[in-house]
Amino acid sequence: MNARAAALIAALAAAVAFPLAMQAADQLFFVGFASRVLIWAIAASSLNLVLGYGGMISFGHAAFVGTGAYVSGILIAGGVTSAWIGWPAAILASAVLALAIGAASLRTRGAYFIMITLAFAQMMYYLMNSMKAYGGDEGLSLTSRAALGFGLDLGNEVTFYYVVLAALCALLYATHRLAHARFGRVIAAIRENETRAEAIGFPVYRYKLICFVIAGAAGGLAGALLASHGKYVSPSLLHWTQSGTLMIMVILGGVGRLWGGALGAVLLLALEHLIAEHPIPWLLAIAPNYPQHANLGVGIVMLVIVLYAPQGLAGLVSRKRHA
Amino acid sequence: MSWILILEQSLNGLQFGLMLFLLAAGLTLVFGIMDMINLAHGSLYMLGAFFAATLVQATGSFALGVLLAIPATALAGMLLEVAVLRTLYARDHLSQVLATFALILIANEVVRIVWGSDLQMTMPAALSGPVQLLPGMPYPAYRLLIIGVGLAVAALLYVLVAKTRIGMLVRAGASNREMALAMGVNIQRLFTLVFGVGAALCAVAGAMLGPLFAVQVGMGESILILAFVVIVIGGIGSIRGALVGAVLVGMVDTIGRAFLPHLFGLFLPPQFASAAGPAIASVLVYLLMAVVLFVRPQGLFPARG
Amino acid sequence: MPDLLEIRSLAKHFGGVVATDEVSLEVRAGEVHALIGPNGAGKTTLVAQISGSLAPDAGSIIFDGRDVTRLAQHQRVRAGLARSYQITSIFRRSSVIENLALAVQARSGSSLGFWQPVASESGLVDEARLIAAEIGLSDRADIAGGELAHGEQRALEMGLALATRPRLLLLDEPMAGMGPEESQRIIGLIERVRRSVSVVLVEHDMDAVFRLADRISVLVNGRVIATGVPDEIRANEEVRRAYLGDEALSA
Amino acid sequence: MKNRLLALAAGFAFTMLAASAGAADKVKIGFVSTLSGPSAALGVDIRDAFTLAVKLNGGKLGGLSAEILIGDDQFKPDVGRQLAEKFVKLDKVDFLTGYVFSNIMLASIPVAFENKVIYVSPNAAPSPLAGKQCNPYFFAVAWPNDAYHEAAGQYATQKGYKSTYLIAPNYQAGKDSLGGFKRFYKGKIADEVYTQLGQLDYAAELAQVRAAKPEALYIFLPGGMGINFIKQFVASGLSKDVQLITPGFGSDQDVIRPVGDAMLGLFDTSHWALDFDNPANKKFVAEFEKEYKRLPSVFAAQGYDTALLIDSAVREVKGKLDDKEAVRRALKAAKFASVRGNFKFNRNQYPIQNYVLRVVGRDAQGRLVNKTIATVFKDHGDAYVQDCAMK
Amino acid sequence: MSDMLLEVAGIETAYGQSQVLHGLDLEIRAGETVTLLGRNGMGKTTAIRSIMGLTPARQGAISFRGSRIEAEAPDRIARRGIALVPEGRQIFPNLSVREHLVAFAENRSGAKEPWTPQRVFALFPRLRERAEHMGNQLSGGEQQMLAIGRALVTNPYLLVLDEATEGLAPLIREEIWKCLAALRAAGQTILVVDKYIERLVQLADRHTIIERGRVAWQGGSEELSSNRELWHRYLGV
Repeated sequence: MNARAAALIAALAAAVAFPLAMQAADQLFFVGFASRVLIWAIAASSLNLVLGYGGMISFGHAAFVGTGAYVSGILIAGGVTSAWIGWPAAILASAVLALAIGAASLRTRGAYFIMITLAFAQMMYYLMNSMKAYGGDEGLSLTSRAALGFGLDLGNEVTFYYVVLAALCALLYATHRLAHARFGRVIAAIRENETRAEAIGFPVYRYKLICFVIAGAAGGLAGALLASHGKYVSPSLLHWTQSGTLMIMVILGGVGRLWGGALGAVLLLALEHLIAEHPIPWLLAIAPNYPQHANLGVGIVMLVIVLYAPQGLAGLVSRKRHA
Repeated sequence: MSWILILEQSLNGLQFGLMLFLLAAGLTLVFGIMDMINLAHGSLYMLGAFFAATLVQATGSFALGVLLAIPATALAGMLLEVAVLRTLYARDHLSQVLATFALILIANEVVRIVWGSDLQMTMPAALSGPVQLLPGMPYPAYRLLIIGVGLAVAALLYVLVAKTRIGMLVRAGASNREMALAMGVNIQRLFTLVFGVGAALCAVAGAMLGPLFAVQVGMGESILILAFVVIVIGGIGSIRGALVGAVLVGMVDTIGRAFLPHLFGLFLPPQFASAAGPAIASVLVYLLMAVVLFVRPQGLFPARG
Repeated sequence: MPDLLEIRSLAKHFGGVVATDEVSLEVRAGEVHALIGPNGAGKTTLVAQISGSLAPDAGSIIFDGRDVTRLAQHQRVRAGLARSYQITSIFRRSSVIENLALAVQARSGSSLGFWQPVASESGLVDEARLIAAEIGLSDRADIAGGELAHGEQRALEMGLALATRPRLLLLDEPMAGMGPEESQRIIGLIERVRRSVSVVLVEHDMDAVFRLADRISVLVNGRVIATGVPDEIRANEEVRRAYLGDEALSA
Repeated sequence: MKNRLLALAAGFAFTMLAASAGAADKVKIGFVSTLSGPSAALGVDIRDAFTLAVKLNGGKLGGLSAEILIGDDQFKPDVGRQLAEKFVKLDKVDFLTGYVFSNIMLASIPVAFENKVIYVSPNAAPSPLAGKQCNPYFFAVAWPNDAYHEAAGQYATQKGYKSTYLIAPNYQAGKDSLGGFKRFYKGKIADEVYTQLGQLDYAAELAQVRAAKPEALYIFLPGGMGINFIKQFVASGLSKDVQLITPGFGSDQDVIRPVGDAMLGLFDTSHWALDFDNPANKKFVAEFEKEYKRLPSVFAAQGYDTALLIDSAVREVKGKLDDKEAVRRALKAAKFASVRGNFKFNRNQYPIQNYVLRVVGRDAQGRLVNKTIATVFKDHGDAYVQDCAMK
Repeated sequence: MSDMLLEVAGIETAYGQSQVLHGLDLEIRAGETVTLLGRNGMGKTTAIRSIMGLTPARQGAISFRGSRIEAEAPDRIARRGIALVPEGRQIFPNLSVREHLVAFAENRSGAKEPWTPQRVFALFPRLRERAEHMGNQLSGGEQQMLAIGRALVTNPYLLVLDEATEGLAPLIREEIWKCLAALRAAGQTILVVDKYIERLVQLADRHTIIERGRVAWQGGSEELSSNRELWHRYLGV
């Protein structure tokens, strides 16, 4: 067994043991918190698929997460609680939306592509805001989480955690397979040299669109899980700053690296929590309100990373390893 | 639906469009010359409003406060450009997006630390009432002022860009940066200047809208996306495109919100009309963008041939 | 010899500037057809229109009896029309074999494989090795494209086009920026591939052009002013005036 | 890299565990409200009055030392919900309180209900929670969402306005409010418009109002929305032709401060006013002004009462906060001196109380204040209690 | 050496890995007209880009009027008094003819009778006729005149023309030659890249032939016009 596999197994074991430990310590809050982190890890990993693997700077990923959340939420609110219906429906809806947005925006390039994905996502935000039937700007409160059957109660924080963990592992494994399969090679080739990929006979637009749709669908899954997790869906999930936060996660963790999205989500959310909940005494003495300005720290860290470590933290680590 | 109502809503749309133009004009030049995406443009709008609110209070004069806020914001914008943005020109769009997104977070928190999360800004008492535009049609004097200021700034900008040497150099830089360099144009300095002007325009918009809306942290974030829509419609790098796009977006948005639900009510069952009307109205500008994009992928007035 | 490629009245404008103006020419099966002309005459624009990366304003392109004018570039590649670029365009971070295997993959079946690792498809790599040998890069097979010497990159550039198994190869200045020894290598390569593939060659190196070409077309200001075998072109007065220079008349 | 990550995770888990050890001899209150943005003045007033009450009480509630955890929902339901989750599950608070806006509250308080934490509402009291969805863990201290509007509708009927134009934000409280107004208003509704929550520019709506030519205009626009609306309403010149009526909070101190003289003569309905003549109110108004150098708003009065209510209940159960039934009974008894005078809880745990008509005028020092004119309703409850299964 | 205007010594320039210049030398004295000849792809345009700072040389030195400029930014170099008439003309599509001339008008060399937009209009009356037209509305010949005019109004010490007659109709080309002759007569220093050697030997003082990024031959017009072997060997004529 090599070091890589050992580390992987250790990480997985820690992830599996975590909720049991927290349960024993009567700290179920952290199980719920960890589930939220893992769901964002799924969302960030799905963005990484299009941003990192596909090289498309999509700035509207929140639209797919939000759409998945809404579809799943609307179904639960309407009495269709089965996850076996709700989650595939969410994935499908996000995929269809990604197909529409992708088909329009992939016709453009560079700055235009960024702005247009951004604008279409914001359009979804306003659309959900004005949908009175689904709560409008008030959002949609759900009475229960989705139901999975098989005697698994998703209302139980620990069960829910394991389902989310399984979903994340499945997504990462699928991404790993995809990256090394024919499709992944084509996507990597397009990212590296789009002109040449077209010139050796790949229908570039079509492949990019497929990649965009897969990422959107995976984002929809994250959304469906979020809806169940918080039992609440609101348009703020679709706001463009949410897309920006997802991007921050991906960059923080490492663009185009398998673990990048997940790592970034864990780091960002853990950092936010630690800053807000566990103030450093000496810093508190200088700046009493600093925990309320956690975003200042996030912003500065981001700026420094972008300016000095564009490969993200994963890049920093692996660069050291190579050295 | 009376003509007066339509006229009044059109004025409202014009007023909104002109303010959008002020934001989009600076943004589109930054795009055009440096091929740089600057998300932090909305933060300058916010900063302009906070400066204006503070200075109006400090000086006790609305006009003086606003006039002082403009150079202050311009200076802040130029400082930002020299300190951070300059290093981003040569970087890819992803870096620019992330770095300027980080700047939004930083700007929000800095403003929160310095001023708190919001400030009150009152319009001058003399303008807080209506003006009789037509018989039976009073219109808020302050909104007329906004329209006036918007038109005046647009005209000033037109003169600056179309008639002055600086404007010619800016246009030259926007269409062919390398050739402008080879002709001896100091693009770096020119760009700092353009950035300052863009920030000043932000300040005008922020200061004028401050009393009408609210001077608060995050105020630039939603309007920034609309400014992007304006640029996509107008064409990157084109001031004329920004003006046409902004007025178009302002009109379509306001008119759509005002009349679309009623229009739907004419030929749709009421319960459906009341649900679909506002929903469609709220995304009308984005649909407009999609249509323009489909017909003219480079926008209405692309700056590059 | 039948015509493999037939271009009829191809026109392209950029704003007010005419890039190709009613260009018509035929490329016969099996020939090396050189395209020469001064800078800005529209050669690269013409190649782009033939390969499909640029849509013409008017005119048609018939390849092997089939109208391909409206086909996308990737469809033309599948029909057997491949190109190389004036400025080297390879996958710089991938190895030579990976570069070539990708091009092989592009023409061998669907690439909508999401699960099976490419590495398990030995056929792709085997064929990539064959092509690497063909372009003389066998001993550099595992080097990343970006780390090759300039001449090797140019060879890989051609190899990528060859790997799609084209029937017509569009070579846009394959010898751009090369020293004499490296140029010889590319000339040798073209000499080898011409046995199985027809070639459209855009090149400024007149030695190479006159050595390789079966026929030559001269493009000036977006128009074909002459087509013929090398001796005819050498002797053509209009060509000499327009391209080789007024001065050549008195020479 | 992975090992480093593991170390990080372990450290993270450890700090969490370390933070969770807590003492049992105090009362923990989770207070979440809108403390930033244009509508922040409301939440700030509630918070200031709440903490003032605790301070005047020597830092205690019901004899136990009080720990108040304060969170800002930033006017965002998801943020409000996350804070509730944290206060309830991580900090394990005894009471949750604070929310101003019903949409944020509705998104957040299920967390409290599920974990058997009592939510004492200092403001929002939406109709569903008064009727079919009434909940033993929910206490509305202020007034049922409809009440002000019912009173306003009653007043508009009394004044004989023939047509009234209605505007409210598109959320539960908005719908409740206009429903309440219509329940007691007998004239014609010119139009009923729902705007976006948090909307700040009302140019389009004002143009529509002008075109509709109503006699009166009733708006339910809390916080910054109302401030902007009234300013823009006056600027549009409509104030000459159309009588503006607002619910009590719509023209209270938080609105009067930024809008100024334009407010003079505006009518509104409320369950409380600065000039209420009872000892508790006199003390509250005086202490609040002394502490914060401004006059309290109706929201402040509600926050103050909320603290007094909790104080009375904790005292009643002698600090045994784990006996949730006893705490509930003690809350429901409402044995404290409210600044609004007499009030009691209905069986749905919503208040039964009086509502008065107020007008904005000047006090002895020339300041703009609301003055009580008349009582509109006496011992008024709500229309939904019949649907509540609770006894 | 006091009248030495431009001195290029051993510059090496590459685009990425593709090295184009391999130690190029070039000298221009004030008042001279010098050509840069060679077949396509031999590095003429690259040499000019390196002088202008657009593609900086990796090795070697460039001095202009006694100052080292090889590390300077293009705009700084231009303001020192080198004006470029670039290959492909590079007219700004969104500036009118008049604006092209007004925007860059400056007396950089402190000339006694400086070039002004008016003088350019007098030189090229066709431009005056089209003064208000936008750059993208002009014909190729008009664009070429404008590109020269645009360079002249900066009143440069050194005027650099890269393929200034490329793709022009013979009559227009003739007009450009006449214009260059007039400029030379007025004392303007000129560096010209073109392929009409027959005309260049009449126009220029000295010639430099580049072959694969190095100077293959240098000499005067008489030498060049008498040595047909050179024409054939290096220029493909």
